Amino acid sequence: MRYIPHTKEDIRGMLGAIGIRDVDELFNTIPSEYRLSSALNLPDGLDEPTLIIELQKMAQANRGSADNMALFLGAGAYHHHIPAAVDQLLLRGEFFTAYTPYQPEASQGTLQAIFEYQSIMAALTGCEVVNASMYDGATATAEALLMAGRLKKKRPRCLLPRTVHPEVRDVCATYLSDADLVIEQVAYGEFGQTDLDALAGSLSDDVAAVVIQQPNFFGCLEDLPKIIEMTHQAGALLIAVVLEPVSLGLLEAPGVIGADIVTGEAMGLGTGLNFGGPGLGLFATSMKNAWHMPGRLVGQTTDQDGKRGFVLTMSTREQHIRRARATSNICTNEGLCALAAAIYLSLMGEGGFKKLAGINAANAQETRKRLGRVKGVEPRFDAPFFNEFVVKLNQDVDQALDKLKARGVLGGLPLGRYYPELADCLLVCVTETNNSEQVDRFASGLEG
Amino acid sequence: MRYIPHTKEDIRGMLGAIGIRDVDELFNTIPSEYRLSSALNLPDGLDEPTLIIELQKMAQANRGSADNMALFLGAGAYHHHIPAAVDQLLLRGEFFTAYTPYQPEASQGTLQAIFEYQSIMAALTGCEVVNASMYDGATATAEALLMAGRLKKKRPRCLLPRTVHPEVRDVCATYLSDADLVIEQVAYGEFGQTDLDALAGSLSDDVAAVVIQQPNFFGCLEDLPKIIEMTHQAGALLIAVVLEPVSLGLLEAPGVIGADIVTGEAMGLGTGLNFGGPGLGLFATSMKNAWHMPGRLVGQTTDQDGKRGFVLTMSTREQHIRRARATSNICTNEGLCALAAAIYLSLMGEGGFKKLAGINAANAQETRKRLGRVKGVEPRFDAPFFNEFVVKLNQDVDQALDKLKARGVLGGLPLGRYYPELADCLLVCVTETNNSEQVDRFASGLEG
Amino acid sequence: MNTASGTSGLLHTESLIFENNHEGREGYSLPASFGKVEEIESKLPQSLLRSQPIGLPQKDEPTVVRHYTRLSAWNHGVDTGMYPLGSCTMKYNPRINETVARLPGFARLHPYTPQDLCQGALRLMWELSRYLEEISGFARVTLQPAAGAHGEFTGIKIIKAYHESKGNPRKKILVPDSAHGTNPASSKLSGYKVIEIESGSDGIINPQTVAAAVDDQVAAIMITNPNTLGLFESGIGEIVDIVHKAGGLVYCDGANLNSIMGVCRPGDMGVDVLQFNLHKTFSTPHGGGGPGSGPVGVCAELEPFLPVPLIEKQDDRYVLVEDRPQSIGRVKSYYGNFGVMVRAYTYIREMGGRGLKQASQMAVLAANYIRAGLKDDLHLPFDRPSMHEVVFSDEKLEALGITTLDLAKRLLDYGFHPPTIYFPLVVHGALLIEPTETETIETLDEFVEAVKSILNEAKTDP
Amino acid sequence: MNTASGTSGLLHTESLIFENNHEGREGYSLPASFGKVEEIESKLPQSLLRSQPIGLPQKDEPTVVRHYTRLSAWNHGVDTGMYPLGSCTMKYNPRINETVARLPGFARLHPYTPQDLCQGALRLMWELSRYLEEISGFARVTLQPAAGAHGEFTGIKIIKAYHESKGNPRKKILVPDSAHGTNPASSKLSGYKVIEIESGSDGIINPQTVAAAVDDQVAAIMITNPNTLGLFESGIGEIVDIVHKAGGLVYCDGANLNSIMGVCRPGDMGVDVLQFNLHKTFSTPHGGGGPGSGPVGVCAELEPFLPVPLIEKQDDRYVLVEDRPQSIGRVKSYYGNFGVMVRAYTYIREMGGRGLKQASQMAVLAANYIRAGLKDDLHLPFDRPSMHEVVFSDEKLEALGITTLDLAKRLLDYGFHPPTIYFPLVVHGALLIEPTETETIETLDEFVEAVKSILNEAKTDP
Ligand SMILES: Cc1ncc(COP(=O)(O)O)c(C=O)c1O
Ligand SMILES: Cc1ncc(COP(=O)(O)O)c(C=O)c1O
Repeated sequence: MRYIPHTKEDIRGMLGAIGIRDVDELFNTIPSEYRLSSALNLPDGLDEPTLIIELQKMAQANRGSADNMALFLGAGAYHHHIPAAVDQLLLRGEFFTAYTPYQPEASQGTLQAIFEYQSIMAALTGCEVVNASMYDGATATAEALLMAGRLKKKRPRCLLPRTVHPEVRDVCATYLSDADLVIEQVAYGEFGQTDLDALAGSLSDDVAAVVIQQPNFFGCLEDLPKIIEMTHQAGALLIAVVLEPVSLGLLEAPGVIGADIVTGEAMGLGTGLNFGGPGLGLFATSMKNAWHMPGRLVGQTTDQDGKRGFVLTMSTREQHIRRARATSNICTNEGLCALAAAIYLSLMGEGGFKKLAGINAANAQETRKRLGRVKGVEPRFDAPFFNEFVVKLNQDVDQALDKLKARGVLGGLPLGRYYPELADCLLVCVTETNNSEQVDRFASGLEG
Repeated sequence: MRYIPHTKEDIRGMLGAIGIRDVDELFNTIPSEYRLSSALNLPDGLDEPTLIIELQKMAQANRGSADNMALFLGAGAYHHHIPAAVDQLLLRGEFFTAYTPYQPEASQGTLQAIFEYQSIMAALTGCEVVNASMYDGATATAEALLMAGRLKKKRPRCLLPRTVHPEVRDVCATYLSDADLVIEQVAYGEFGQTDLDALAGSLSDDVAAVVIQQPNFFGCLEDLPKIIEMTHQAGALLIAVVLEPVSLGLLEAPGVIGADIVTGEAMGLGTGLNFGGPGLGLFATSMKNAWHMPGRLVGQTTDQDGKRGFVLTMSTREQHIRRARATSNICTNEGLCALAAAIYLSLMGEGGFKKLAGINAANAQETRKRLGRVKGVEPRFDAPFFNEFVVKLNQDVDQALDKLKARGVLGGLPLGRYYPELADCLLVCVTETNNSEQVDRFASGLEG
Repeated sequence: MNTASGTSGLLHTESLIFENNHEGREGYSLPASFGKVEEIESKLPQSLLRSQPIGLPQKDEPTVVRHYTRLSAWNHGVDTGMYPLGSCTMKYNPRINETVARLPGFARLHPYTPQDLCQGALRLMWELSRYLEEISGFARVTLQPAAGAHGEFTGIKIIKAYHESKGNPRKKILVPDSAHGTNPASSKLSGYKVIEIESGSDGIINPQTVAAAVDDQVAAIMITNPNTLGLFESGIGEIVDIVHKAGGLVYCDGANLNSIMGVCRPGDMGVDVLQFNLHKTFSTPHGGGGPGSGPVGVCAELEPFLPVPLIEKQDDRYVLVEDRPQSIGRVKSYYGNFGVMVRAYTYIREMGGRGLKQASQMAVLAANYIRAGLKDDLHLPFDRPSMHEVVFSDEKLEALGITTLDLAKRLLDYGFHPPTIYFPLVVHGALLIEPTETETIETLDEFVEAVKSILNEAKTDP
Repeated sequence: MNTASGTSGLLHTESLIFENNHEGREGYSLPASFGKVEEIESKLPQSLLRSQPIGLPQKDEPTVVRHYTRLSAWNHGVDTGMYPLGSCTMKYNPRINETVARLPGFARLHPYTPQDLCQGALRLMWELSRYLEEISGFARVTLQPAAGAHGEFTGIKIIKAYHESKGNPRKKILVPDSAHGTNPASSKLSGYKVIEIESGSDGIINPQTVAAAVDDQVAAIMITNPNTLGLFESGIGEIVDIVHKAGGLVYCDGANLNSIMGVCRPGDMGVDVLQFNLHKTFSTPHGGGGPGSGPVGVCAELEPFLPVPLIEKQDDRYVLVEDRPQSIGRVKSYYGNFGVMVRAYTYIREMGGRGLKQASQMAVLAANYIRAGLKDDLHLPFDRPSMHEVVFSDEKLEALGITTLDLAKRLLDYGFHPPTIYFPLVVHGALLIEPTETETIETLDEFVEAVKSILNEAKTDP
């Protein structure tokens, strides 16, 4: 076994040093009735070449991967090109074979990289503090609600509009099922945005927080400044959820216009799709709330010689110190994905990231226009959008998708599963990875 | 341009420091009649995502790659599995973005790795000295002949049997076309080995060197001990050429039985096929001949503090010091491929490498047996062989290969191109990367 | 002794990536759009557009690559030297895992790909669940949790759902004082009160202590086995009986599974719920702090409560099933950390049952070898044989006038990552050493020698 | 100033990989055979079988990975810091090149794949040849040579074949005293006598010196332009005329092409043969000493002599043509270093014509910026403007009591790889600095500052 270095002789030597004769003796504290008498029923071990071929076959069985088909799926998981440099740097063993930087002397690399991630994300979100990452956008949002509950102890309600990603809402529901905070929905209006009248109606002084996804699940842009104003007037916290952070290349940073907490999903920034995980849960807030924040935080410090260095900070919020009274139970987070995001955003840079946002938006505009020219296809909502939009079909959605599949197009997400009233609708996402030919194939597939 | 950091302002600053106003002024020493007035006629620059797609298309147009088809081609380029660890280590920037280790203080990594390569290859070939690498097996062999010419100044002939790879013979002919050494062929016998009678007839005291490829181009094993004896009796040097070093897991090291120089091609050890290049030219000899050797050499030394370190050594043989009187003109060699071989052989290790050789030989034996059962297919030579052998078809070879292609099999190399008398023969190679199903497909393809 | 480079005398004067920007310097390369970028700002409400520069770095690609290459050099990883961080199972991360996880069919697969077009991924997840069930002895596994603590949260939610289905969610969870901090924190997240159970003087839990604490408001006991002191909870059978009799359930923190694979199975001991840490036991990289993966296994009775979606095999097809009325719901978007699962799957397929057992045996052997090497130099708080990790207290250090922290920091100079320190809390100045099965005997010897030599320094040159 | 880690205080006590073997330790993972391995030894003649152990390492995979990871840390590369090694063009090696070269369709392609099944590779080579022709102004390019020196060898063979075709191979080749060592060595390999041509006091060749040396036995002059002193041979036109008139040919060492892309073309100057160094100008990695690639371009008249095989496009197909009766034959097995070509091709396609020109302009600008920064501190032996590299002599160093080597070694402590030293031979104690276009102005400033500060140390603390 190539990963286990111990030869027979090594083992003999070790047993001798320990003073026993047989490896089995090491397990004597396990009551004999629990000791397995037969081998585990698992497939026999495979050699590397055979294993690679086997896994290649499984990978190729995923015929819908973005290498094989034109992908118009977004819905919280956005396919962006990852520069070759990102992945090659992630393969550096010093990064990926290390763990949480408990020992700063041996972890300045990870610590500085996470500090950079935090700082860059702070710039992007317009917030003062960003933590070292959460599991994903959904759990980050759920934790934000729990934090809002801690900050607004006397307010038992929170508002989670239907324009928020259904899976984010599901995860929040699970997380809050035992908390002192009840989730209420808010309807969406005819343009595909949160219904402000409904929101106004729900807001009152027992609301702890309002969650707004921007762009929302339909791809539509919410009137975030207005909603923040309404929320703050009611004395509640505004949690802005950004599942497509590329939009922040174009849109105002939520923190700048007053969002109290910004959560999000940043797998699109250098980590990639990976069938939906690992995600990169973004969590940002203001300095005054930092002590209530879940998760780890890296801070800058100076060593004895006056040199800059980085350390884990504000740890007394965390479970390993505060145990049951911690701000969260999170321990292992998504460190390598945060590193990927830091490298990705450093390469994109100020100019590239804005440009990227522009390309996404322009491609989506153009695609909506071209699809709209197809008979029996029309835009469902009229609100402004970033790189995703909803179209309504006058044919059966599943059949339409099957026809598109046959042409190598994954034509978006059918919305009926989440919104029965939108059973004739598709959520279509367009990024810089799509091209004009794909859009034409999509359009003609809807025609034929 | 993402690789060129200079902004307009940077450029202004630099021009100012230099004291000129325009970049064009930097080129004033180029006579104006040579200055291009129009842009180069090259395709416009492409962005990374588009470029990757474009190159993926070109790569996929290589439908005969080992990922797509069952490969039974060897003939000097052997397809062996490369452990994942090898390539990931080669991607470390400290290795691949460095150059020749001229500055030992900044190059101990490369130096020690090359020293390890040399030492491991010395063990494998049974020779005392191995250089840091040559371009490939063919040029290494040509340089070995030039070296033999230097060592045996009064002997104007050298013998290059027809059992040596035709391309190696071609390259030797090019290299020696202006040397004082004439190449003569030696015929092969009915078993597919160098004809010892013919060899004896050609050997005399004006022969500087005899080149023997082991296993030879037909995959057959030569009686190397006997030939070395004959060669030495004639006072000539024996150059053993090993184009399939995996055979050395099973076969005696040529140096041990008296070969004076061992050359070879080691791309199979961790570098891979790459359409035939880069190669890894192996060059080994005895200590007493080391000063006549071409190429770089890394040696072990001790620094001021008594610590072990590594440096380039015996450099006065080389062109950068001795110029026209150097032992060779080689400068840049195949450093990264040598590193790949060191890592590969370290992973294979004593046990794995022997096992690998056994698997190759056993698979080849079995394949020859199964192909031999097909009507109209018979082994052409009866000499013992390692992982390659020649079969004779009673059908048109090109048509047979076309039929095999249609079944996804690259059924070996048609020999007619190199040996008109073997126009009905195929050279078939089998390694650990082939499997039983492929062999059956091959066999049934020859039937149908 | 080998000395790893970069473990001492770290020079960290690399600037931050967002410092020293030069306006207009670029590191990106983007495709042209087919839509009209110049019209975009006019299509969107002015009030929503960014008013200020973002403040992202402005760097060329060479600078970025050099920056992160240099930063990496200031890190210690398993690849640079032994990393005996107790409770974390810092074993070697096989390279083939990284190759396989990057296959485009896995890496570039959208989570909402129609199920007929992602059968490979679903099959991998289905098979991985089956393997984990076999290894642990549970009826059913969900792969959704993203890390160990997330698995704990999921497990506790399942326990609560179970009790609710019986009419009473109950109020308390028993957690030993040696437990990892995530255990009480996870219990709390589901609204349970945490009752601390004292470990016995032999480092394990006395079933009588449990019996004394158990009542009809105890939803579960959360036990770690082998526990965080590296000791097998030999009373597990009795404890399970006691808790079950009181109507409670038994949760086992499976972070230490690396010591018992193929030897015994928590499911066989009557444990009801367990979380795996794929990034520990199953060789997936720790990534400088994740991503991990924390699947949860449950006994048959708890299966209805597992989170949605769950993968089922129907004839020859793998499907994601959402319609599970008793489910606790969704704990994460999509299906879990799939990229991590691919690596763990690859590892299990390479190791096979025999290989996994060998890994556990050698992990335990290595820990006991270190224990034997240091037992005269450091104080062993417990007499019981260790499993995959060994804990020492600072009793003998105090005599030498040094602290656990001093010893840990000095180990860095010897090229070793320090063990886990000051955890578990029940051992004074704890040093928790987990060598794993992938360190050679020479490295184990060097580690022991390093500790001895540090102690010697303390003696001779206080 | 940034300090790269690992550039000073290197700890190199890592044992050699073949030391400390433990019998039976394994790092491999091999498939089962379908033939009978146990029968093999009996099928082969006993006398040919290995009689002794080989002596290969016996190491597990973690140990091997750790060993080479650690070794790498003791290396300076472009990725860790500036590497201004003159004449070597140590520019940034783009990461996309590495990704693309590893595509299975390229990496796992056998050289004897039937031509209809490797059209992608042939197309790439065909297009790369066309691009190099356009960049250099030659009629035809062969990609076969494996490095610069190998290209020189090929070029000289072509020159000899040409002269032979005219009835007289001639005897001599003129080589300037500033030439790289490979030039005389390559000339010698084809049996030519090397006649050294003295550079003028301005660092370039005076056409009159050539005129004086030329006669009807001169096969060629081998010139480097820009030359190894970083100066453009402004007399190139006259030199070409002189040599051509005497029936000789002009070979240009193209190692320094990075300074003139898109600005001027050697082919337009009447040069007959030139070798490219893809591992310099075209961004392919230097690999710690290769693999490189040294394509050769020739004027139309020399085309018949190019090595076989040559790639041709016939209608829509790319074919390898072997039947070329006047060819010098084969200089390497198969078709050259294809893996390197893929990278160079990718680079050219990314840069486009404009990008390549920009690269040359910025490379020259950077060299002159360093020159301007150091011209008062170090002695500039030549007054002419520099191209992509600048050479200083040790004249001012001697006054400070230090040598070129001292300065070079001290630069290591500042985190810089030293420049090329003591070459070209015509400059006393030469320091040849080539920054390339990929270093930022900040890094260039730091380098200048480092040199100044070293000189200052020498002054103040001799
Ligand atoms: C015993 C124990 N339980 C639980 C955990 C939590 O696992 P994770 O960090 O994956 O959330 C850890 C991790 O450090 C642990 O050691
Ligand atoms: C001017 C010059 N010519 C020729 C060469 C030889 O090129 P290579 O090392 O690729 O053989 C070099 C390389 O160092 C060089 O600098």
